[in-house]
Amino acid sequence: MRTLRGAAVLALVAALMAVQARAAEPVKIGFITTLSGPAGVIGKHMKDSVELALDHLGRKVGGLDTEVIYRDDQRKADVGKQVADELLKKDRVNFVAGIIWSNVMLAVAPTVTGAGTLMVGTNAGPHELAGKMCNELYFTTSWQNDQTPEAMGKHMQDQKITDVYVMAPNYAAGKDMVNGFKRYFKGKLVDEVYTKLGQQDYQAEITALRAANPKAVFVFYPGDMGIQFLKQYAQAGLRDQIPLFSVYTVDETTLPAVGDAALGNFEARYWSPDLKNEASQKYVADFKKKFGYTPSYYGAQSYDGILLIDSAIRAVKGDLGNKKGMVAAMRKADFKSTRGKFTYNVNHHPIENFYLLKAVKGASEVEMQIQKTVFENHKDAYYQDCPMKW
Amino acid sequence: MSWLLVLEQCLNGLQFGVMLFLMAAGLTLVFGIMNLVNLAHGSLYMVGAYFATAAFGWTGSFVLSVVFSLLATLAVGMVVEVVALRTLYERDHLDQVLATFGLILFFNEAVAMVWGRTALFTTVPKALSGHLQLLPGLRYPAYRAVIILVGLAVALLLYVVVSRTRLGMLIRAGASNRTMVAALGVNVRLLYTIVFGVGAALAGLGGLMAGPIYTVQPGMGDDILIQVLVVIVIGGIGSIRGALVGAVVVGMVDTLGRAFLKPMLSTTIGPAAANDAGPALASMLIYILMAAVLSFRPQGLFPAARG
Amino acid sequence: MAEPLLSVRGLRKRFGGLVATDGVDLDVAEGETLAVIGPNGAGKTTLIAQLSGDLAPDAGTIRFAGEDVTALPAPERSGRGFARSFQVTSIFREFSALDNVALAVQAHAGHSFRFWRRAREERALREPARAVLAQVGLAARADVEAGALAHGEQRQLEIAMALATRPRLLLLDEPVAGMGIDESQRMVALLRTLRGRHTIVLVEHDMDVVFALADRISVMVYGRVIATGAPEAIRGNAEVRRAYLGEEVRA
Amino acid sequence: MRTPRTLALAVGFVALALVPVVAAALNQPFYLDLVRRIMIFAIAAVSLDLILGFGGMVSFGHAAYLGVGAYAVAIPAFYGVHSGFVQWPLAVGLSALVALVIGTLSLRTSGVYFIMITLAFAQMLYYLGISINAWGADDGMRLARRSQFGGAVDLGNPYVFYYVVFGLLVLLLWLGHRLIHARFGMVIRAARSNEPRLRAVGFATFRYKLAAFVLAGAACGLAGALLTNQTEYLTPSYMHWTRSGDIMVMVILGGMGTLFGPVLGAIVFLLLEDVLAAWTVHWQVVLGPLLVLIVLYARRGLWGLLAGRG
Repeated sequence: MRTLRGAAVLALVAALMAVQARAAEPVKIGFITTLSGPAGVIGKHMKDSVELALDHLGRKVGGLDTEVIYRDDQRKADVGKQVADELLKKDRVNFVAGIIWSNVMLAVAPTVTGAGTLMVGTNAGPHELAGKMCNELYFTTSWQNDQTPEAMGKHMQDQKITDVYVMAPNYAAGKDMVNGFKRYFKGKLVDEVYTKLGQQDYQAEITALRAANPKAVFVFYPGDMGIQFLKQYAQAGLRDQIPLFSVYTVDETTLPAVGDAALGNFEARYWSPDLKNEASQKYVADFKKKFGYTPSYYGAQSYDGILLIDSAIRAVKGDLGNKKGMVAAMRKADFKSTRGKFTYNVNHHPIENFYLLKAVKGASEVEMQIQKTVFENHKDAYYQDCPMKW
Repeated sequence: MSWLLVLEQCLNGLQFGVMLFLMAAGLTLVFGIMNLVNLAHGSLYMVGAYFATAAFGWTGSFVLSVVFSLLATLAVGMVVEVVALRTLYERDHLDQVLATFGLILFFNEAVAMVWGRTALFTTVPKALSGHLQLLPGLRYPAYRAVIILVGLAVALLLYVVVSRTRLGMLIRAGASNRTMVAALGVNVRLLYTIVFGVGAALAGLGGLMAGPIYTVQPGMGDDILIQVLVVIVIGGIGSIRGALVGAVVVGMVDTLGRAFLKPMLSTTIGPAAANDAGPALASMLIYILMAAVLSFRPQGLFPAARG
Repeated sequence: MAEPLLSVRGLRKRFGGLVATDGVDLDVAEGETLAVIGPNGAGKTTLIAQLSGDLAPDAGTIRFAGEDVTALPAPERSGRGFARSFQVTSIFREFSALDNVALAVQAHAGHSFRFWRRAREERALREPARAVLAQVGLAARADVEAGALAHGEQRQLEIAMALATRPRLLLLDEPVAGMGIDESQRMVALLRTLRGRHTIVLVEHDMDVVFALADRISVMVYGRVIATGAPEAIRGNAEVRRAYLGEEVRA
Repeated sequence: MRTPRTLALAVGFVALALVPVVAAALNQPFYLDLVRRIMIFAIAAVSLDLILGFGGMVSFGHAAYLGVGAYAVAIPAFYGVHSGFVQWPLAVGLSALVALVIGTLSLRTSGVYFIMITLAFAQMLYYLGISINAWGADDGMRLARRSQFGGAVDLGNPYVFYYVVFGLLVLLLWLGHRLIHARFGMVIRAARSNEPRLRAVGFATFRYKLAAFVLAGAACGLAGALLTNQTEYLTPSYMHWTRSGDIMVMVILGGMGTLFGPVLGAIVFLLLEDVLAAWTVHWQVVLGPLLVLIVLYARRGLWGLLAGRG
């Protein structure tokens, strides 16, 4: 056993030396997302946006030759962990980025940071990583899960809306969303209903909802659940009767399938394709030109992720061994983000604006339109649990 | 809760049950006659939904899209039967489960390659988008009412075909004694291909009707497949009658469980606990039902003659 | 007459509308060979299945050695000395002939929750199995895969498996079915050696076999026993001739 | 006929034993992780094969025990109990208990009904898992530390962990080898071959099948405990029905009713997945028909092919 440990130590030392010696070599970024299966559509949005970011940077991130290795996590935590190990130990990437799902992120992020590699999350925002488990090497370009429902809660509170009916799938994120909502919404809740994860038919719940006769409905139904719920809500004739407020339910990945059934829907979000700033407009225009469809926030934050890495490498002048320098640079968020200028909180989560969006009839199809700013420079609720100081 | 609400939830349960029946009928026929466990049945449901959506895009006519989808799914089913499944009839169920599991992977990915992974847009045809006033105080979506009617019509049609026609006689005979049917000089291979195709078309019918209310996307058939398997196991594999009863029972139990379990629990164990236990229990309900049925009747409610 | 070893009263079994056995009464004395004959569909195989415990009767009782065994499942009846052969050859095809018989020995040699010692090296299982194989004339075929044996040999193997459980009562369902003349004669010779040493209930179509082996014969028609008696008496029974033997002759 | 297999076996074991050495020499520690994960699934596959291949019980819910074993490690860890001496026996015992309950109810059925009822139980546990908020629900739980074995064994060391998994796999294969040739194994295999006959010679088959079912569940529970340690994470999706399908595919791909077939199946399936997935996002369109072909033309699995025509 002792000789084995010796061998292990030797191997580690050799690996570290190899990394050191390759400081001037090209930068390698491992990008993990879900590419196969139904959720592969989100992965496609993210991957296409990474490609666009590379185009905008002349295929050189931080001025170095760049190789991005895309890996599929199949939406499984253990597969995500395995591809992360592969990226770290076999491909020896300098950065790992991506990750859609909270559970995959919770398995992957500690693996990456534990190996001394920088991790840039571009979607999942589990509260653990914003609070107790925050890490110097972990950044996110998206948000903490709760921030978005908090924005919706605040908006509805501001509007003095009451008698709200709440629905979400029966799993951890669903309950987190409702908790985030309730952190700012203090009005009367008619009922809280949790449905089966992956449920297809909501007719029974919609029937019960109508019988309860609320003044407003707040839901969280990501992906195909959202498509189904919105269609059935509209088909039940409730669209014109009870206003629907949602988070992570209507976006550019699902809008094409929902169509008119989304009209009039309110969403809260930190970014929308119609956001008026130079970086965002350039991103949206070039994205549509190159890929022929409208980008989503999944894409925008992935695009940002590459730009964040770019800013870090430039700050250390290509010295990829200088992790401290890169972390310091990333904390400045010194790049042209699609959301406009923002700052990082102590826990490496963005302090950013949140907007109220509404689904409206656009030129040819239904699109999301920013109505107003709900939060300016909103911090997540967990940063005080994060022991990091800087 | 008013009795009107209960009635409406029962209609919802019936509608879900009818949807399950359309899938279950084909699956149970194929099992009863060819002794084939076809996990890829959900893929045919998906294919039906995709064909209908695509055809609606080309023609703009709902009726044409229905006809096209039915024929196309029938054709796909027959091709799959001839190419892949025919050799599996004499194999044990394990081989069948595995091979058709492989077909699921193939179909999900093939659909994603052709139509992309983004869910497709479909909606209820204009003529059916309204509501029916069934009773004072009870309005029901027209489209869902149509689903119920179509499902019941199919059930009736299947009953007539199976019990009154020569094809039905062969089907019944085939379910109980395969060699005898062959001895009658019937082209068994062709019979099998046709039956499989019809089963596929029924699944396609389920899929095309589901499209406007659910999501048309790769893998859409997987979850419903598991529920349909529960249906035919509860009903008794190989029995059309069992499929109908099983489907309605499962549809009702699932729907009513989702609708009333939580309110009922909250009166006994309190609202907070009910909020945790209710949804969890509701999602397990049909599996609990199945385990219970099989504990008392290991062959389901209506065991096929072949035992 | 002392109490019979096997005593059946009012045995009834229906399948849907079909009555397979309709109130069957039988008594078999210790050491006796009773043949049950009857046309196809008379309910003979159903009777054997109920006697062996593979089918539960709808009504009636089965008493064995003074004990009511009606409710006992097949394995427990085996433990009390029942053994059977099947109408359609039923063996462990992937195992060697010796394994087949050794399994039968194993069933009656303590429990089988033994996870370590190789069963094929247990002399307590292999030796008796070899002896029984030799008894039925398969000693030379011990290591052949059972599925590869000739049809007649497979039937012999079935008898061997039944004997290996040291039965008091043998239930034989058409032991010579599908055999050639030679094979059939060998089987009859084998069964003849068992007469008297075991109590036997024999279902058989082949009248030569029946008359060669039976001490008494019961005739079943449409689920009922219409006559029971010594072979000569049955041969002479007009009702039996009309219902059964005549038919056989014509066929 | 035996030679190619014996050779393959020897080469295979030496290769598995040498993976860490080679990985260290080539400075490619990733392969340590990859092969370790493969061996963990090999344990699960071998355990399934005990009932599926040898016992003829087609359980479509075997991933349930993977999940139970995983929870048995993660839940104590969540409450601060990191000792493997607690977690691992708990994983084995708890999955045995769950298998006892599921088996008692399921083994009354047979054929497709058995396939479906085992699937149903696994689905129940899956939905239970995603509903329990205290234990992470759908998100699952992170394992703060791998199981601790005092100072004796340090699973944090990838090489040590590798040899622990390797040792357990070899142990399982050895125990399995003894078991299938012992009295118990003869009964189980005979039950697959011809259950009515087995009952007729006097075996009350139910209790033997149930015992095999419980043993298989227990072994798979151990695989679950290893998998959480490997991933340092637990999610209820370990119990999803597609996971049961995957394990079943490994068994049949490798060759059911053999001890080493499932190991080979796990190796080929997971390597194939890794290679194909890196090559195209549409890898399932290749894997699917491949499965069909294997079922149609290589019925005895890859291990059977190694034996050639025999």
